[in-house]
Amino acid sequence: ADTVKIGFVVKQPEEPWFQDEWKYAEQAAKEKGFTLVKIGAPSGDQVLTAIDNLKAQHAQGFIICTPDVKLGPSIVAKSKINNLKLMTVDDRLVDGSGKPIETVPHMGISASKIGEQVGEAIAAEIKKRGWKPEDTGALRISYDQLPTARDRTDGAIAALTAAGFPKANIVNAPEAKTDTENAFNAANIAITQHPNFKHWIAFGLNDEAVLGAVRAAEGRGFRAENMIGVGIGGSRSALNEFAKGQPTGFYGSVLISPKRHGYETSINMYDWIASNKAPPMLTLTTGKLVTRDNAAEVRKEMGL
Amino acid sequence: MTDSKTAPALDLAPGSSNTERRAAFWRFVDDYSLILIFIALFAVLSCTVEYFFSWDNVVGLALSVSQIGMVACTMMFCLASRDFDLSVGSTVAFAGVLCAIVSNATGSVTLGIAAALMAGAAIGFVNGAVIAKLKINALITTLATMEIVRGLAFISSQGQAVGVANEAFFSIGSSILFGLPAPVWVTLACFVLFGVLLNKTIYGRNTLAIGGNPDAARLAGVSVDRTRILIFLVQGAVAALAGIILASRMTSGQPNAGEGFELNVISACVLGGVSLMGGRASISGVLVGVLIMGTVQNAMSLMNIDAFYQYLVRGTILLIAVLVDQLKNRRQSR
Amino acid sequence: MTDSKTAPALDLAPGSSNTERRAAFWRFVDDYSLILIFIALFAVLSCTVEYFFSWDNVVGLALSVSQIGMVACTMMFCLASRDFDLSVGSTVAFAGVLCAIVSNATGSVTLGIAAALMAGAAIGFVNGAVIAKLKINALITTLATMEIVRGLAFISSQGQAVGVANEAFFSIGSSILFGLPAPVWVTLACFVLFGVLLNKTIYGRNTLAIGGNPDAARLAGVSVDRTRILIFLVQGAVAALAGIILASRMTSGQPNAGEGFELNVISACVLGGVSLMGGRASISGVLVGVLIMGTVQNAMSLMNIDAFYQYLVRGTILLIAVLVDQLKNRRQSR
Amino acid sequence: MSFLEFQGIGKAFPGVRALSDVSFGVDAGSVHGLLGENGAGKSTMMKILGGEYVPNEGRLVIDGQPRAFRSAADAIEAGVAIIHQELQYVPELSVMENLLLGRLPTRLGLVDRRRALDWTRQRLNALGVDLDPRAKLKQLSIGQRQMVEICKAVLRDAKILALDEPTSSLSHRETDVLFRLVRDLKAQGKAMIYISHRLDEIFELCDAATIFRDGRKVADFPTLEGITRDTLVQRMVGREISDIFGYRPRVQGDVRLAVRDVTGHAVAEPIGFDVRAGEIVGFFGLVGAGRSETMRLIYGADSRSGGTVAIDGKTLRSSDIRSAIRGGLMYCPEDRKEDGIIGVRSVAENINISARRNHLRAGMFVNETNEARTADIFIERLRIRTPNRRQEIRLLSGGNQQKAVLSRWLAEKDLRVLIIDEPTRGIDVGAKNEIYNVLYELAERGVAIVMVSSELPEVLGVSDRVIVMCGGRITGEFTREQASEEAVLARALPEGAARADANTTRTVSP
Ligand SMILES: Nc1ncnc2c1ncn2[C@@H]1O[C@H](COP(=O)(O)OP(=O)(O)OP(=O)(O)O)[C@@H](O)[C@H]1O
Ligand SMILES: Nc1ncnc2c1ncn2[C@@H]1O[C@H](COP(=O)(O)OP(=O)(O)OP(=O)(O)O)[C@@H](O)[C@H]1O
Ligand SMILES: O[C@@H]1[C@@H](O)[C@@H](O)CO[C@H]1O
Ligand SMILES: [Mg+2]
Ligand SMILES: [Mg+2]
Repeated sequence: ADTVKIGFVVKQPEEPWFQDEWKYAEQAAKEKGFTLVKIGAPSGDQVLTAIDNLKAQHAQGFIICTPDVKLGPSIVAKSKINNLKLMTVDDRLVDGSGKPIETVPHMGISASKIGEQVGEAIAAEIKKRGWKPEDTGALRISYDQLPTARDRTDGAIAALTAAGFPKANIVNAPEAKTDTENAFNAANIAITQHPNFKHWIAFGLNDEAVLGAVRAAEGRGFRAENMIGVGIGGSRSALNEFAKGQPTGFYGSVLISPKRHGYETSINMYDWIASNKAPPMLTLTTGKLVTRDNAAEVRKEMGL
Repeated sequence: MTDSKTAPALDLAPGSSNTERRAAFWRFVDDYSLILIFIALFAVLSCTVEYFFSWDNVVGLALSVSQIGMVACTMMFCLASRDFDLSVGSTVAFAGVLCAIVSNATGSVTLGIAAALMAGAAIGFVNGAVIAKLKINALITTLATMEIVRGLAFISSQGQAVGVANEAFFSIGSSILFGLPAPVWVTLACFVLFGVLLNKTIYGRNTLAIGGNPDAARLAGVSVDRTRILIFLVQGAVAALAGIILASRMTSGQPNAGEGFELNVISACVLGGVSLMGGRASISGVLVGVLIMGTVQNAMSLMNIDAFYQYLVRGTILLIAVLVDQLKNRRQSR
Repeated sequence: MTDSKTAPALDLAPGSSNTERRAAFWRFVDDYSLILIFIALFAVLSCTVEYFFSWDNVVGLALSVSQIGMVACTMMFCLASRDFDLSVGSTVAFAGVLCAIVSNATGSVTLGIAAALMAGAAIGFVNGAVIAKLKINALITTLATMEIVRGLAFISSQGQAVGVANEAFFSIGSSILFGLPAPVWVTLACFVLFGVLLNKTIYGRNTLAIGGNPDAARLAGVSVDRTRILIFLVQGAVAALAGIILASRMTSGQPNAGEGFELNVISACVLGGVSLMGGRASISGVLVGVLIMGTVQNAMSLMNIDAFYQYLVRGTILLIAVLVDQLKNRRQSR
Repeated sequence: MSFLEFQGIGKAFPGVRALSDVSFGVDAGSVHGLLGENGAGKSTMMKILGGEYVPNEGRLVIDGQPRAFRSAADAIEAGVAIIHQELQYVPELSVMENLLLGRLPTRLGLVDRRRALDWTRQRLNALGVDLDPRAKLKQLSIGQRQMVEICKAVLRDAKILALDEPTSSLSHRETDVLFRLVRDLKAQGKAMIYISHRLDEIFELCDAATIFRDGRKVADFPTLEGITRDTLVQRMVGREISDIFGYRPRVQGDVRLAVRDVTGHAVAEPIGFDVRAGEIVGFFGLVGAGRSETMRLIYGADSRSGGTVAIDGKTLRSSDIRSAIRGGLMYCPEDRKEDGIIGVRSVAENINISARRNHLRAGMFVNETNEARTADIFIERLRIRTPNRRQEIRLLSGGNQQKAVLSRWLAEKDLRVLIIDEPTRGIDVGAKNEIYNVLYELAERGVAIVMVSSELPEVLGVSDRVIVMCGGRITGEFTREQASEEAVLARALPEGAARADANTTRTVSP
């Protein structure tokens, strides 16, 4: 028989998260002795090109985190035509009407769930510090151009309001690009607009967004004791903050484990191809809040 | 008027037939240097990269450059007339979204396509009119419309991909004719059409003249403004066509499609020898420019090159390709 | 040699004092039209937008354009000499990363800064040398280095933000002098320095001459190649400086910083009246170009304009600004 | 041995041999004329002297030292200054900065503007040139720009000065200034090369001359004493041209072009005149008289604020070049580099750009065979020196570019009115003669011709009628019989200046 060849297509190859997923997928490939083809596909047409490319090099299946979940129908159709087995990771495909495509095995996180975790963490910390909600402003560093980003921030808002945080105190700060500098500028203006707040909280689509908000708040005199920022990802950006001598306004980050996502999906796909053992249709992983105090342990626990 | 008694005054390049043959050889190399580079690249990759030289892969490669290829044809006109268009990427996205919305609303794919094409042409017309009539710099104008049209795409779709209900729509992007996918045929048709337009028609010749020297062209009776507007209008329509086909391939119109598309298209053209100073363009050059860009990307995926190192390779190849092409000019000057 | 009896051969501008005064007025409007536009814009926003005219906001605005402002100064030289540089965004990112890495490795922030500046200068030197000596199109060259340098940023950081251990580093970006943050001072210094360089030094005058007519400059013995290389080298170093300051402000070097930075910088310059055809530039124009771009973005955020509609507003304002500025040229050309 | 020696110089471009084995010497304290047909290789030789081109064979010897220039800077270093045929100035910079390009004075690293201004004013004054040092070049007329170019070279205080057609855009008075300069420099012992197609200038200025033909030296004249004009022409073009203008009288028809009350930029009072079918009307005036501006208004290249233009009684739409062309009115512009040629396109393209609309297939496809034929006809008829019709026109010599631009209009088949601005600027005697013949032929076919020219002999020699302009208005009109040099010039000079200047005007032999 042919040697097994599996594609691993991700939407943002530069992002550390996906670098890690790839790293753990490589680990699986080494253990099982299959070939892993890593392709970055940041846009819809590149996804289609990647699938063609996989077919051309005789891969038998692939795992994908797509740049847009609405590409679902065309990815499903294309892999069927090209006779490739398909699994999704991180983000789940949806059909034309927005419902998840349940025929495709998926392992991932729900964007709104992870957002909710952020919201809950912040709410808990507000309570602990005993801030009055009316004195507290919330920075929603938003990037609504990206559907997952919107789902995450909306999740956080849902959890915050459920915990009694006043909706009126949530300030939308749209960033023009998803880097720290743009988040900084967005947050800076939002703070200018609301001189009345004594404390600030911040959330966004990833650690970089929250980091920008934290830096902006620092510039305006809101330091660790008056700022609670919680990111998503547990990336180096977050760890750098925890490594600083003094605590900063970057309180924590919801860490999701690239290890399971990268390693397990690859193993599942291999078994599916090699021994026709179908993978579980749905595995949802959850994030875990890491803070200055527990970051090292949690990461160790997760095998990172 | 034909008092041609007096012998042609000039005995040019006395040279023997030998030097003539050598000159002819160099002329050939000059004219086709990029094509030769591409053939060499293709040959090397075929021998060294597994699966590269397979029908599946070649079709995949063709498909991957089909959108860029279409728009590069019209961008060639735009650059040849000394203009510049950054708005094509946004137009691709907006046309896809609009086509999906209108198709869903009316239930007719044809109407959706018509609406998208018309919107594309309208965007192009606005670009052209502002640039030609109000004399605003093309870079700024199309940067502005790039933003505006991207905004329209987000607003009309509310930031979400718009799926299409009518399945007939998908066939545009996925049907196969004589072994090749439909988008590839459309792209080939564009190359033929715009090649003929450039080289054989007054439209193309006027475009080159305008790019070469707009003032002189105007004094020679070329309707400069009208031609420039037409160039942008056609460019808008073709970008919309690319957007429709892309949406069909992806089965939904996506508002953030085509980001960075404009730079890829312009690079392909410049790589293909189109001068940013206007007046110089060749369709075969643009075709090769598009193919080189696509091939490099394709081969890197096949060779499983690390994502970070792909940046290095892409940049280096780009440099080498123009550098080799440049050698001819060095030989020519002085 | 001094038989200057014969009436002045050429008589420039006869005009009465009245027409002269009118001409002077128009010359003033022409020279400062963009500044007037900006002042008007600023005044209107101050009256209509809450919090706009507050010290905090103005400082925030200045900070938000400080990186763009620095690099716009050198981009002005680049455009004025008829060149183009797309690699600055990547250089910003790479310099930030490198500075962080070297600082951590050596424990010395100074060494980190020196390494980053030198790397930036080296990148600029390569750009300049390839463009000037190998005569490769600037767009393609800097597109290639943009890719390559971005790749280097990712590779050296392994795609991760690089934190800096030494806290002294953060003070570059966050310390306040006489009420203004240090980065704003640096940017102001750049404007003064490059303004003087452009208008008062041989370097600046040669740059304009090269952009205005490269052949004329070369034939007059100006060392065209050397000047062009120097322009790119300085540009690289200043981009690196911007990257260092950005890293300091963000307290880490991030490999994906500065994406799209180059287009913002170039737009600001063009908005400020720098001609893409070379030979024309003014430092006050560039300053205003930078400020207009920053102000519009700032005001939109203050007015809570929806992210999607911000695209529309940005595009429209850009168009209006150049259009108004254009009116003067229409009046000038009879 | 002369101060400057060209020894066995050869230079080839792809497909073109521009120079083969040319040797001659130029003495210090003398002006050496260089003559030859368009494309004979004169400018190429100057570019070799200026370090722009490296010769394939041969060498330069200056003051006994062999020299191999690698760049323009090398040549400047060695004391060579060149005034190029194609003006090389920076339009956005001031007169002062253009004059001091590459060598602005500095103080503490900053440009010393004051010193530069003083220096410029003083030197310009000394040269008798009145130009505002602060004016930008783009604000000056072509003639003034050429003057700046001349001063730029002269002010370098070089030992060797080469002038490649310096007078092509100059009026009489500016030419006088230039000649005075050249004589002064000669007296100072400079070695000078002077290239011109105006033979009377050669006779007036030069001590010696060399003639080029097809890239070879065909004659050397160590002195011009006793040499006749006919001898030079004969050696240059290889045939006799007894009367270069060769005027032929012809019958004139009805009024073809009627210009009424045209006003617009640079026109001081409404302009009106008629031209009959078969008539050639010469427009004379000094630089800046407003002739070119008037013609651009008539053609529609600039928008006019009033007045009408009619052809055969049919009024043209205002400010619309295409309607002018469709009505049979064509305009050949004076500034070939800015308004004439499309540099990066082929000779054939440049010739056919307008006329090809008459030969389209299916309304849009160009007729390539027809275009090739048209191009070849003119290349032969006007002796355009080019390896073939596909050559990019910017690679042709200046005069040959001019011929190609002219052909563009001559190729129009329903030409009714031709306005032709400085038609023979930079054109050799042989080709001039040929162009005049073409004009006569056109006139004989019934075309009404307006010829704007700053060369008085040409205006007098070719026109049926002469109209004189000065300061944006028509100041005189003469029939061929009435038109004498003195009468025409008197009307061309601004009032007041007229008397003072009338005596100092050079006499020009036709
Ligand atoms: N860079 C070039 N490439 C190709 N051919 C060239 C180039 N420069 C000059 N030539 C050719 O060399 C020949 C000599 O040209 P040159 O300009 O020296 O003529 P010239 O004697 O100055 O003519 P004119 O009186 O028209 O100015 C011409 O045939 C011209 O087309
Ligand atoms: N772009 C310009 N800016 C300022 N002045 C100009 C411009 N173009 C022309 N002029 C001026 O307009 C006047 C008329 O110029 P025009 O070219 O019509 O004169 P002309 O009689 O054709 O002389 P010639 O063409 O020989 O210089 C001149 O004084 C000239 O300096
Ligand atoms: O894009 C995100 C990525 O950043 C990581 O958080 C995993 O989920 C993906 O959707
Ligand atoms: Mg010449
Ligand atoms: Mg004139």
